[in-house]
Amino acid sequence: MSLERPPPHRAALEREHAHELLRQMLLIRRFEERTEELYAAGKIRGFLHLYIGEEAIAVGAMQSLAEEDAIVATYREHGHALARGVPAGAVMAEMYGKANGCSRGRGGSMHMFDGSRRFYGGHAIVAGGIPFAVGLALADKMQGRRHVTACFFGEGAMAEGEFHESMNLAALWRLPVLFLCENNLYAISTPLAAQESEPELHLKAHAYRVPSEAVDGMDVYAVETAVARAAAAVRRGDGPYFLELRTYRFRGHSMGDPQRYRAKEEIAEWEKRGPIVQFVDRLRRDGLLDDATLAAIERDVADEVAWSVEEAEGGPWEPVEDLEKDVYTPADG
Amino acid sequence: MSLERPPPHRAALEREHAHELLRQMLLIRRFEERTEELYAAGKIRGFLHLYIGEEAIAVGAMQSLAEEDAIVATYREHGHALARGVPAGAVMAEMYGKANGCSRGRGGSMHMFDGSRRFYGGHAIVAGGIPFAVGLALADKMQGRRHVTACFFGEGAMAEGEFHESMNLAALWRLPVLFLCENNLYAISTPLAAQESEPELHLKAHAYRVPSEAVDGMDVYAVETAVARAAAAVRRGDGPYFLELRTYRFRGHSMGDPQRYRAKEEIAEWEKRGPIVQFVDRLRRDGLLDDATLAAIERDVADEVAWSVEEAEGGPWEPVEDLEKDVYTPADG
Amino acid sequence: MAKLTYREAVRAAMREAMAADPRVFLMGEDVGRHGGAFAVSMGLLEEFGPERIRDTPLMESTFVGAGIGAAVGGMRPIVEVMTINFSLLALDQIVNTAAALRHMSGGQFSVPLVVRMASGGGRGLAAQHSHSLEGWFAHVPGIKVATPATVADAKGLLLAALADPDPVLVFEHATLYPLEGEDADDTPMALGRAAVRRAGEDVTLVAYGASVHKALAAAAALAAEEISAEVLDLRTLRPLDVEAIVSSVARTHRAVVVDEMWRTGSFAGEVAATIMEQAFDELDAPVARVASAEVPMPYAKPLEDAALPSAEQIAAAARALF
Amino acid sequence: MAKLTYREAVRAAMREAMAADPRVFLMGEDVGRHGGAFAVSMGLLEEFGPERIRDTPLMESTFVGAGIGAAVGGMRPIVEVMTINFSLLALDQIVNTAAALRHMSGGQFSVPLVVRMASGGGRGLAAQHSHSLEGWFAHVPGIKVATPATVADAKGLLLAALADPDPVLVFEHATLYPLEGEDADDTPMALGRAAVRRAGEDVTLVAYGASVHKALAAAAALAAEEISAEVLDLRTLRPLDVEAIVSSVARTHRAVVVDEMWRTGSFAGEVAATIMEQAFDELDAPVARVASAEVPMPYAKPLEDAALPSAEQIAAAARALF
Ligand SMILES: Cc1ncc(C[n+]2csc(CCOP(=O)(O)OP(=O)(O)O)c2C)c(N)n1
Ligand SMILES: Cc1ncc(C[n+]2csc(CCOP(=O)(O)OP(=O)(O)O)c2C)c(N)n1
Ligand SMILES: [Mg+2]
Ligand SMILES: [Mg+2]
Repeated sequence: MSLERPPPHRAALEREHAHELLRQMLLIRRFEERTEELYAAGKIRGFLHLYIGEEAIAVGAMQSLAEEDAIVATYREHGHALARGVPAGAVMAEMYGKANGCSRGRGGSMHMFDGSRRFYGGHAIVAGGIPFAVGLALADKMQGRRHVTACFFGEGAMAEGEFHESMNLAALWRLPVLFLCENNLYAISTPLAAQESEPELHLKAHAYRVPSEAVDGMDVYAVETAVARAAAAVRRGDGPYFLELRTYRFRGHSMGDPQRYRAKEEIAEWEKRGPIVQFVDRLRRDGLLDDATLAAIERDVADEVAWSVEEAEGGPWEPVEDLEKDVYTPADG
Repeated sequence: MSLERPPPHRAALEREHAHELLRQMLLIRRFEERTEELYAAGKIRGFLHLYIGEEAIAVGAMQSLAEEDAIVATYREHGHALARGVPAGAVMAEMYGKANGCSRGRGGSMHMFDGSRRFYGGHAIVAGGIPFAVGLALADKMQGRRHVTACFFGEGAMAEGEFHESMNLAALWRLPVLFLCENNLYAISTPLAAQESEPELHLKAHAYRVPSEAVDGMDVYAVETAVARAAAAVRRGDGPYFLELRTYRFRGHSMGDPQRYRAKEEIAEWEKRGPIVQFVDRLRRDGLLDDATLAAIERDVADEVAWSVEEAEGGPWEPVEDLEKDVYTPADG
Repeated sequence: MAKLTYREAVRAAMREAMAADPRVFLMGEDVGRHGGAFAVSMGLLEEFGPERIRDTPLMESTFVGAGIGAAVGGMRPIVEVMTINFSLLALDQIVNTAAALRHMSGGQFSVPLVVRMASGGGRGLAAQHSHSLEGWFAHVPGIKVATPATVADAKGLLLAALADPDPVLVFEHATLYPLEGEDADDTPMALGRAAVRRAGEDVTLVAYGASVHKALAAAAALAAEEISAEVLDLRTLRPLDVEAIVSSVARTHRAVVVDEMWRTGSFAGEVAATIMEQAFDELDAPVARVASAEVPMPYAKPLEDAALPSAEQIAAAARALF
Repeated sequence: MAKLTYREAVRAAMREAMAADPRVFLMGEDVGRHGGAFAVSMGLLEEFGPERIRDTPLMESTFVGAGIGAAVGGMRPIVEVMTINFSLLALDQIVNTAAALRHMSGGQFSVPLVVRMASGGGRGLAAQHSHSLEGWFAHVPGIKVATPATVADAKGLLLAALADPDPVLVFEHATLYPLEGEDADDTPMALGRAAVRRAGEDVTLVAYGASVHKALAAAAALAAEEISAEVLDLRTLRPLDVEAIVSSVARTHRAVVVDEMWRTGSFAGEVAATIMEQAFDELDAPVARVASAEVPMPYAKPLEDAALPSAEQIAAAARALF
């Protein structure tokens, strides 16, 4: 991944790289738009937390993380899974609950895992994944591996005690954890001002002597650059790093959210500076994108989404006889 | 209590007040020295966490809190109970497990309560009393009472998530909580540097926009003054306040602690500037204390301790038939 | 009697209590602006204002603990822990403070706290969002546990909980919110009374919460086979109405206990053991249990369906007793 | 075989495992400098250094969660949660991550984590420090639960836990640490095998942890009255050795289950229900339970003694079956 590429400020000039970032953001966008329809059609059930509006974060961050790095995410992790390279078919099949899903259909939309890509889920107890990430980092450190564990969570998670405990432990033990707060200004309906007495979230890292920054999470380059810098510090062994990535979710918290807690105008305002429009405008302005290329990328993405649905539709169900499988590790490993 | 008295800096000149502070600190000291013997004699069982060395905090703080204020403390709360005016006999009887104890012998040394003095325990899950204190303050605020809830806890509790959650909620809702951290530098054996990545604990309050100070917890006047100022701010409705009270415990964590984690010299060093020696020296220097007065206070205190033991020895046991009493509130209230 | 939904019944109880007693207030995640994750408190913010309908940040341990403190401080808090799945984060406060405070203070304090939460599986929410752990709470002396299965109970048991001087946990099964039924009448309900939901003579189906409806469906199926099943709804797990259980089994001589908890360590085990202890000589067959499979809840629908107790399984278990 | 204490046996197992496998390490509050709240890990810091004997700050949820992550990351962590009383703060991590991870990832990850903690009452520690909640953990599929009662098991079951690919919780009863006994032999122990601690013919006393010793005392008392009691030590609650329980009861036709949990919802209820399900026709009397009184543990010694199961109560319960 990114480590062999030129540093981000030069990468920004790279047409190919720009198109890849755009493609990934569009893939997440179109993929999730499709899941909205599939949810309405009853193909996907349970909760479905869309990442639409926040794509620049997962896409920008993954660019700056290496294959050997570990990723821990939340229930809003489809975007992260796709950006990490989990095949769209495996992600979609998981949402269907099929056995060819990335968690064999056992996990569903909130619990996507892909061990082969060090993609460690998919945690739906808010803040519950953070200590887990600290532990992965501890294992890396104890085994002398210079990997980063990148842990994504919403700003709502920062009110939970586990966030505080984990920041402290990671700092005390100088563990290679990159804390990535996706501040989308709401925890379900609760606005930031009702969540945190110190709404400048990046300042909270000071309480643990953890270096921190606030980053425009709507700007994929800004995310990429900040994560590259932070990950480098973490990889050097300087201990944890905290980034507050400022963003906004364009959809409801989960499907069926009437969003009585915010005004349509507020959403519209944010949509204007959405990560994809913004990036497309910029690339056009910089002469890095023309209509034909954009159309080609859209076609490419549409094909991938269509393929993912086929995979999901055609995938098998786990046999009901296997209900109690995968509770314990079988004797042979 | 303090509210009718002149402000602390003038109070400091007041002979009578000085003697009262000294008497209270000595009462805690002699009382607990007696409990050490009684523990060895098998009269007191379970855990026994001595407050010896930290007396200036409870005594100084209680001076600056009003009768209507609420107190929440930990398992190291005998000092707080005595300083709050819970009769020594009721405290000692509780340690014996007798029915005339302040918790009818059900609670023991870790769970002392006295509702008539708004003394709300006696919490032995570290940090577990903090949310409770937040709730008491919420009740006061919602009922329009201008009371303060003073919540004592050790620095070890600050690593627990509940501390963080409670600071945030108290600050968000501007609740009248006075957070009083007794930083005695150890959580059982674990030194501060192994507990907190930011060992300047008072700085952690910034993460919640809560005003804070570090205070010399070995100086009873300093504690009294700081608590008076902080309590006044809280009472005004400015929201919570955080004080880090720096102190040291002279005994093991609980009885039978071999203290392999610290050097005798370190303890001896701290004992030299212990709250009682220090205060006695100062009063002598200032001409506020002579040998006869000190002896009289010691006699007074010795009598009170002796009386408390008599109360405990003579107190009745709860009848075993009443084992399941006080689990639920009886129908008549 | 007016018709309303289970959701509306819970809301009605809260409105009634809040209107009658200024000490009553509601706090929890998204109870205000959002109207609650299950739309239970919809409209209450507008009606009672933000002082009494309090949106909390995510901090289960602290807002439950604050509820305990507020109760001791003279208020009558209703704390909504959005779902039982998150209650694990607050369990220390519930066990070590709410349940213990009265006892460990020698009876000085009561904790008139109500904690409401949605429980159970069946909605495609997988391993972390499908728990049924009511039996754990029912294990703890010092608290009470209500599990309303009907619309009338959703209101009546909540009002009873609010009238109780001690901490009461109310588990609202998440699949029941849309259920329609009759309003409770005005007679105050007592905690600790089971109810016969269908009378029968050959076997007693003991259930609580959503399982009551599965037991009723099983009873209907059994009726077609000339097996007359009585359905007993426990309504509260603590106090447990042992008398009602025993008196039913003493008539039917057979029992199936239904529980959405995992089988091992389920509350159904407690009920079965109690029946054996109190009515051994009445039993013509061992008490059977129908509970959830021993697996973290799978997402896939066929697997989830198979993991949860079903009317078919209940009927089959009953049949096997003859 | 060499004599050692239960405390030394736990320590020996940890030393052995750490010496044999560099992935094994210990973390928890005061396990290093202090040597553990119960002196179990005394000397290990000196022997293995601070990288492998890690004193944590107070943060039960996070250090247990970190143990889960470290296990998935290739280590073999032993997490000491000082006592079961504080494990409530970590229960979410245990139930929702440790137990669920393998399943919800479709079998991609194992979590080879061992969590040790001291449990139980009887030491004058009152309501917040005397819990027995082993049955709660035994309810959860995805984890295993060991409750060593003997010195040999303190070592052998811990070694078995460390060899297991899945999360195992080990409950060491705090009153047992000074117990002397024989070392385990070198045969690896299996999780899920109960042991007959005293053979008998008239009644089976089923117990685990410290209660095993009370059951043995009761059996000795009963022997004087010509009642021959078999004492079955469950050793692990999950997996539960149902076969051993049933085969003993099939011989004795009577059983008393002993448990330090509060009676309602105790694990004893599970065992009693299981016996009924599997051996109903063998029973000459209902299975009896001896458990803790339904009260937060009182401090006063006479009350605490009365609240806990005793050998006398066990013997009386056994006698009452005849
Ligand atoms: C411990 C816990 N409490 C409550 C919930 C219910 N819940 C799910 S998401 C959510 C809001 C989280 O907000 P945030 O962390 O900002 O993430 P976002 O959804 O905005 O990405 C809540 C309250 C939960 N899953 N876990
Ligand atoms: C949640 C919890 N974890 C662990 C313990 C065991 N324990 C009791 S006191 C203590 C140390 C607390 O240190 P601190 O808060 O600094 O208070 P101090 O004892 O120094 O006054 C520990 C670890 C506990 N009681 N509660
Ligand atoms: Mg958010
Ligand atoms: Mg301390």
